Amino acid sequence: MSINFKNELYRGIVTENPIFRIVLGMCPTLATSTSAMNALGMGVSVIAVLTCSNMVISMLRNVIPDKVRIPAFIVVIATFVTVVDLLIAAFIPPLYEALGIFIPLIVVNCIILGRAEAYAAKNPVLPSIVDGIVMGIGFTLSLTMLGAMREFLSAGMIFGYAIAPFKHQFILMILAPGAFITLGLVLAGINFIQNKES
Amino acid sequence: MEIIMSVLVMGLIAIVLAVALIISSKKFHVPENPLIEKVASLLPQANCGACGFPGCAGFAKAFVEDPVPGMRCPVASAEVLKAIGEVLGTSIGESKPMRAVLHCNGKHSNVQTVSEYIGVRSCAAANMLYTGDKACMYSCIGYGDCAKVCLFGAITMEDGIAVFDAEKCTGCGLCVKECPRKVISLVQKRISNVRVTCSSHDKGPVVRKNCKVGCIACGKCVKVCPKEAITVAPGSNLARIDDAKCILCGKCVAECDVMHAIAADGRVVKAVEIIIKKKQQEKEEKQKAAAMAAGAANNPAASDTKEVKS
Amino acid sequence: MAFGLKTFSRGGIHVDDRKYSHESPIEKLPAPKTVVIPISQHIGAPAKAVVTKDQAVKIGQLIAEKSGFISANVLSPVSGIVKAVEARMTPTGFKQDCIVIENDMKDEYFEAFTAVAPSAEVIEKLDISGAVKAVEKAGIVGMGGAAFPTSVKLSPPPDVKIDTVILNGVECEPYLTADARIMIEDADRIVAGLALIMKIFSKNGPVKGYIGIEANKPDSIQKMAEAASKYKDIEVVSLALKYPQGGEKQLINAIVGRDVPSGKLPSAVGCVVQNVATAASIYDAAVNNRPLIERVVTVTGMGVKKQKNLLVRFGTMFTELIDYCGGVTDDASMLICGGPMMGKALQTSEVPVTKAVSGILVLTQSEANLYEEAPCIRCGRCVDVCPMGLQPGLINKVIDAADYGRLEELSLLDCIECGSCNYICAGHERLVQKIKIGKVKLQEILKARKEKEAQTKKDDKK
Amino acid sequence: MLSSLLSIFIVSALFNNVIMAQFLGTCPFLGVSKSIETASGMGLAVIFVMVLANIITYFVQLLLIWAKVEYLQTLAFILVIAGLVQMVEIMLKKLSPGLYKSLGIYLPLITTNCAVLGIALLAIKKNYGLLESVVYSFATAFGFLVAIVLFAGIREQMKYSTIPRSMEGFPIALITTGIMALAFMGFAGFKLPF
Amino acid sequence: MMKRGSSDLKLLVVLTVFSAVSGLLLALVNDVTKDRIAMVKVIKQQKALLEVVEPFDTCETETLLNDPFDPVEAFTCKKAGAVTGIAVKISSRLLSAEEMKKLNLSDSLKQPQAYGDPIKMLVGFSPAGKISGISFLEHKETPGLGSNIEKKEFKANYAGAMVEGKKWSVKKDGGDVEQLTAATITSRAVTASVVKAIEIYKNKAKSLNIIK
Amino acid sequence: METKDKKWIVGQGSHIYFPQDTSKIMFQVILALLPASAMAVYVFGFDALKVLLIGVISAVAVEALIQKYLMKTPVTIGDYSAALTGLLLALNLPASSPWWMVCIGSLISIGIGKLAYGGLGQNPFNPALVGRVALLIGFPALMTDWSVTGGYLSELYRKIPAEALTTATPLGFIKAYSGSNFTADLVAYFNSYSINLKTLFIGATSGSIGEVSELALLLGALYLIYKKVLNWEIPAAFIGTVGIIAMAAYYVKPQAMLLPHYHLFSGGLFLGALFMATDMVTSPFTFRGRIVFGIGCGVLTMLIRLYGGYPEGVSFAILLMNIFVPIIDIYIKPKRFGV
Repeated sequence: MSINFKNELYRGIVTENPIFRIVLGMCPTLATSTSAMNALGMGVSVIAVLTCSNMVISMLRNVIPDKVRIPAFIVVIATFVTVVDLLIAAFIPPLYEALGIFIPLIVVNCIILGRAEAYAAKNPVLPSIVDGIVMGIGFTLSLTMLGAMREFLSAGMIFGYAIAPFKHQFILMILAPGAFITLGLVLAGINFIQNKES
Repeated sequence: MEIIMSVLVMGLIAIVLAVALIISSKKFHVPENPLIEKVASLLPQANCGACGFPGCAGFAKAFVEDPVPGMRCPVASAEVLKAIGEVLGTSIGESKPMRAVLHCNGKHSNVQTVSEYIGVRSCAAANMLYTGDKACMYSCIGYGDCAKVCLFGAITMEDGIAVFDAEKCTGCGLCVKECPRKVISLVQKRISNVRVTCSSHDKGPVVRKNCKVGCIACGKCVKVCPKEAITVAPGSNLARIDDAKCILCGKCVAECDVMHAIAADGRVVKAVEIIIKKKQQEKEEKQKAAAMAAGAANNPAASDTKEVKS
Repeated sequence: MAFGLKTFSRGGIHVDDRKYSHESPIEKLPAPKTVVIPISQHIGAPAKAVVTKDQAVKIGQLIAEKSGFISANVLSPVSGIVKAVEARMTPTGFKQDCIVIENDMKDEYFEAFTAVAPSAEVIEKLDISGAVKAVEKAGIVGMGGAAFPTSVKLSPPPDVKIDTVILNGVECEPYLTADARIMIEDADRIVAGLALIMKIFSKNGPVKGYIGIEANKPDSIQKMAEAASKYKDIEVVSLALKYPQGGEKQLINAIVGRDVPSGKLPSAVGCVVQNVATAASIYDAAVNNRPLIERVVTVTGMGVKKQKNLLVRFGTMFTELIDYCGGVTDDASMLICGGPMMGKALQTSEVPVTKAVSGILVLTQSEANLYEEAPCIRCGRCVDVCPMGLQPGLINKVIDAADYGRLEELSLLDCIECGSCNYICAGHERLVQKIKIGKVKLQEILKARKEKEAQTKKDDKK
Repeated sequence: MLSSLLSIFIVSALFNNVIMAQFLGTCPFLGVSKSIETASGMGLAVIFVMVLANIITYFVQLLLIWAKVEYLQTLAFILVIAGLVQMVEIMLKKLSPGLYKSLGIYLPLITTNCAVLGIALLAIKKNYGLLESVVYSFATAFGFLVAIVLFAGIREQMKYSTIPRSMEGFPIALITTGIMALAFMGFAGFKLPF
Repeated sequence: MMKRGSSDLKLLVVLTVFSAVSGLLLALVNDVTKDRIAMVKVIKQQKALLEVVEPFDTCETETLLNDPFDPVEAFTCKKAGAVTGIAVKISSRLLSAEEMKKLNLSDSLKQPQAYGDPIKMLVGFSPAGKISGISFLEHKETPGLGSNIEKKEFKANYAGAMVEGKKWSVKKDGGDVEQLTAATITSRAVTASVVKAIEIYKNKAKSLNIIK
Repeated sequence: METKDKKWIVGQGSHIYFPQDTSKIMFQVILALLPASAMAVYVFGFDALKVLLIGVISAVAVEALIQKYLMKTPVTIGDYSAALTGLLLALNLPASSPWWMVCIGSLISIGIGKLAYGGLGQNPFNPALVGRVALLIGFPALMTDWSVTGGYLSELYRKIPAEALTTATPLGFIKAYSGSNFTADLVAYFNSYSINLKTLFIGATSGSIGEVSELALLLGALYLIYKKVLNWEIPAAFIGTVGIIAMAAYYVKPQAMLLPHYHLFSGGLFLGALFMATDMVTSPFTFRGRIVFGIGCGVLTMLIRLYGGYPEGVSFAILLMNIFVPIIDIYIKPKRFGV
């Protein structure tokens, strides 16, 4: 089974983008997109967890009985999440502070369980790893984009670099309502473009 | 020590849980429609709720017990959907494909208007209040109630009548049910279709007054039909084609050349063109012959005027 | 409008009454050359034609016979020859079977009738055992607009006790003045009719009679009060001006304060409501053996040159009435059979006057509601004015979204289609029209459910 | 004591609403809010599971502390919650079909409701005792119920309006949630009088 | 039905093995990272302290009020044995009378609360009785208003000022502290906490015999 | 013309109509807001006029542009609803608002608050309030900057220290104040600004430009009630509830609470209760529903004023109650006839 990584990447970023197209994993999307850096950190963590859990679940997919499928999957995922959690705490402490409780919550991020169920549980190891990577990249890119938008509007900065000339910042964007509204508008924009094309 | 402790704790929790699960699943087992479980097992099990149902099991239950068109799992891939279809298909069974057609050609340019209609732009509403804008009481009202109920986007409203996309139509019959004038019917989905594009039970003169393209029940099509598929029921003032008997020869379409109240689509159109051409040729030949005959008898100029008249 | 007058308790609107023709006395329109008589001029099963083409008929001769319990006879309003029995356009807006009679202008009656003047003694002496039969024979239906066969209303099931008879002289529809003129010119006959109806119901106990009239008709009230003073137990009630006071349920609520339960008839609270004109014709039929062949029709609206009240034979074309009033003006844009609130817009004036036609209204462009629908801004006025306590705005949205399953919960079938919501709507939404669609859809749902229930019952029995 | 419990309740149910301020449980909030009926079912199920999960994780935490393996927290909690939900579902189906019909179908969804795990973790982080933890989880879930029912009310109403095509579905749901969160900002900085 | 027993066993084994292996894996990772995480914590604290006091070699921590989330702590920082600074970790939390007593604070101290959750801060003092710095560890003030406490201009109210040289209340209340625009509550809460820190510092300094 | 051949218009009854439709209602509300606007210009000077004009123009422009280029639907600025939203938004802003902030407010109000839901009549939240609250949270410093440069108020302020010019509204003062000698200090404060009940009522106080003059607002509201555009239920329930709670709070704890009439006349209560909460689109359908809605607004307003972080809670309270409207509509139905 050969894998065209380019096509797969296109699938992960465009056609099956986890945030914009499948609309999964809203909680971390909204909570960690306060700045581009946080979003990137969350995204990288998700890539790591998603790839590892996809790999392991794909390897063990024939061993796991159907009845304990979900508990077993969740155990695998939770393990990797904790590993990531510990590693970030040890080696990237600023990120750990920013992401706070949301790293453990990657466990219940629908994307990971969703991919485990929809893909890894039915496919061999290599494609599953690829799926984990491309889906993770799709998630990361869109999350970072959102983070950059919110950071720009609320603080006039992107990745911590001040680039906007204006004096007053629109603080709403960094707060909960801004998160919902920004994501809503971005989704609407994507729909708008799509409707125009078709 | 810590490592052992960690393994022990997790193992303990897992064992307790597994035992509890096993016991409870045995003790509290409740039989269920096996189809639901089958469908549920095919679903992604992300339990994301994106379908609007509470979880995959909820979706599966609703899908098996009371499927509504348009209901789908937004996360599942095409293969999954196909697989679900196969599971359900064994219990549902195949039926003949049908499609909907309109028995009216009452475009704005073809029918007279008698009054101006204001009010809800809905056929059902207009039907309770006379005819909408059109004079004919049997016409397609043209406010698109059918298009509104169509789940597949197969109906568009053009120049005051509904136009059906044979490709998209699935023959579900929702539009037939919705139409207050009952000018839509279901026919077999074939390569093409021949239909009477009029539903008026008015008498010939009234039809002529109201509409340029109505059926006046002249009966020419009945005569020309080789399979006796066309009938004009007494008192109905309207020709009807029996879809089962029709062989799509297109003769009736060619014959109805005054009011153009029979229409065809698909491949028959070509056949009709050929018949009409043939008829034209025959006519011309006849006329030529007549003209020659006449010309032989009288002067040639007379035949020219005759031709123009006809 | 005097304060403190009785009126109904819930909803309602204050409409400018525009009774232009109130002062013009009833004129008798000459019988036309040809009359067109629909065989179905009432609610219920259509009557069955009993005449054939070329048959000679006389005034009052039965030409179509009632078929079924809720149905009414149709009598010939002229003497002449039956020209055809065929489908013609009627004021209902649809083609219906009609009997076309050519008038021979002889005005010969089929049966003899008397001309006993109405008085309390006449009613007292009258043997009422044949009264209901006479009403049935004369083909009398409610002349307020609904055209419910009167004989049916006068013979309720034996377990129903009627203690109140209300005459409806409210005429709450703007423009219309037919009833008001009849009350001025024919008060004695109306009150006698009421006394007669009360006598019919009095076998089960004492019956009280009321005549409800809105306060904008002081002359009618005065005449009626004079006439009523000669009878026992009849009271004329002056009511505050509010639409739709003429609705049966609203009128009962306004006069005796009883609420007819949802889905029930007025008889459920011991009441019977009759129109004033109907009462007059009941008197004529029961006492004088006179058939119902003509009625008073108001021809009004700014779209006709002169606004008049005309006494016309059934079957006369609207065109003739309008032309008698000087024809239409140039900016006339809507022709309505009935009042402006609940009347039906017509496509053509070539339709005959029937028993249910109380007025012909020609509206000009500036009078009529010709607006396109604008969005609902949820102002809630429709809810405030609904006399039945419904939520028309919500119903409208539910119907727009084709969410018909919710209509039952919104008790759509209670709607009396009075048009108050439609009148008040800031968005000019066609609420009544939507509700009519909704009613059809809801009835479909209810029918399907009933069938399903019956099916499951059958299956259970098996 | 009572007033501190009450303050926990009000703060976590309203001021610090789980959806509006904490972004937890957004998936079911957006997913299962198309009608008031399913929304309230989901809300009740969340209350049920969240309280139960918080009680059990409280004891699991004690076990973890005793064994000095606190880093297993996430793993142990999610495992317990997943198993618990599955078990409750099975038992409810048999023991109380009526309750199952109204709550049970929502149970599988709750496994992936991050609010359950999140609140369990937060309760530990806030060092709540058993009673406080129960009140806290109940209040949070109650806040979820309130938010989702109100949201479902708005969505039911929106069914009757003509949302622009690009806005249909998730975009308008998110924007509505955003404006609701905007309104809930009014509770920011509340100082209870007790 | 026959298969049921075996499948149950499989279920049990798989789940247990999974969990146990996960536990093992985590224990290993934890083993690798735990020292590092502990170190990170220490570094973090040092960094924070360095923001408010002069450079130091060692630092003694004394917990004055034991609260799992919001302890009051005093740090005595020394360089080559000499005290270079004293830092007080405190928050704008409303302290009970009992707690006040424990901290040896007079009851008359005003304790206005902040807008959001308690503002946690670190106030550093030089041995000479000057506030050497102030840093905010955690706060939930309104962004754009209360959050302006992080600004240098506001911190300058405190940092660099002598403990005794100023009237420690906001101008609105007649003091010398320049309050933030439209965030009086926050300014007040911070100032009141600083006053508490000053008192604690004084007690501490007295016990260390730095001042009398 | 011959009667017989006339081509009639057909439609369903009622065939006559109440001569007051959407655009007329909106226009009358704008008219009713003119006294308050005039008062604003008098009190705050040219700044207020600038904010009002920018608000109306930007709101109308945003609606027209979005409908024309994004939604591709007919432009509906002719129904005055966009202008009304812009005006209400402007009346809810301080006089010192920079022009771009007003424009952002209009964009949020019209774009997100209204057109995202399909336009007039479909929005669940009051668009002007969505804009106002978004600005309040988004630009807290600008939205609480009460400095004035012209008009009656600046004349008044000339007599007092310049430092006070940017200080808060009366309610803001109370929220920021936490002395023990509350009532006396309050009186001193009000005296220093020469505020008394009369000036509060007529409008010589600091605040959002539209909320200062209760007199002008009441005049407008009376006109609307006379024209049958305004329902009295919501304002009555709203203001009544605020009054009762304020009174109760004062009698329970006089030393820490404001005199009740200051609660009534010194904030945005009248503007909110008369013109924002009564927005037909976002208030309940039924009479009883409107009463519940008004009481809810009053309770929430007082909760926020007494215990909340913000000095003023009217906007939040109305927005919060907007969330409840669908539920109120479902559970509080009009009493049906014969049931």
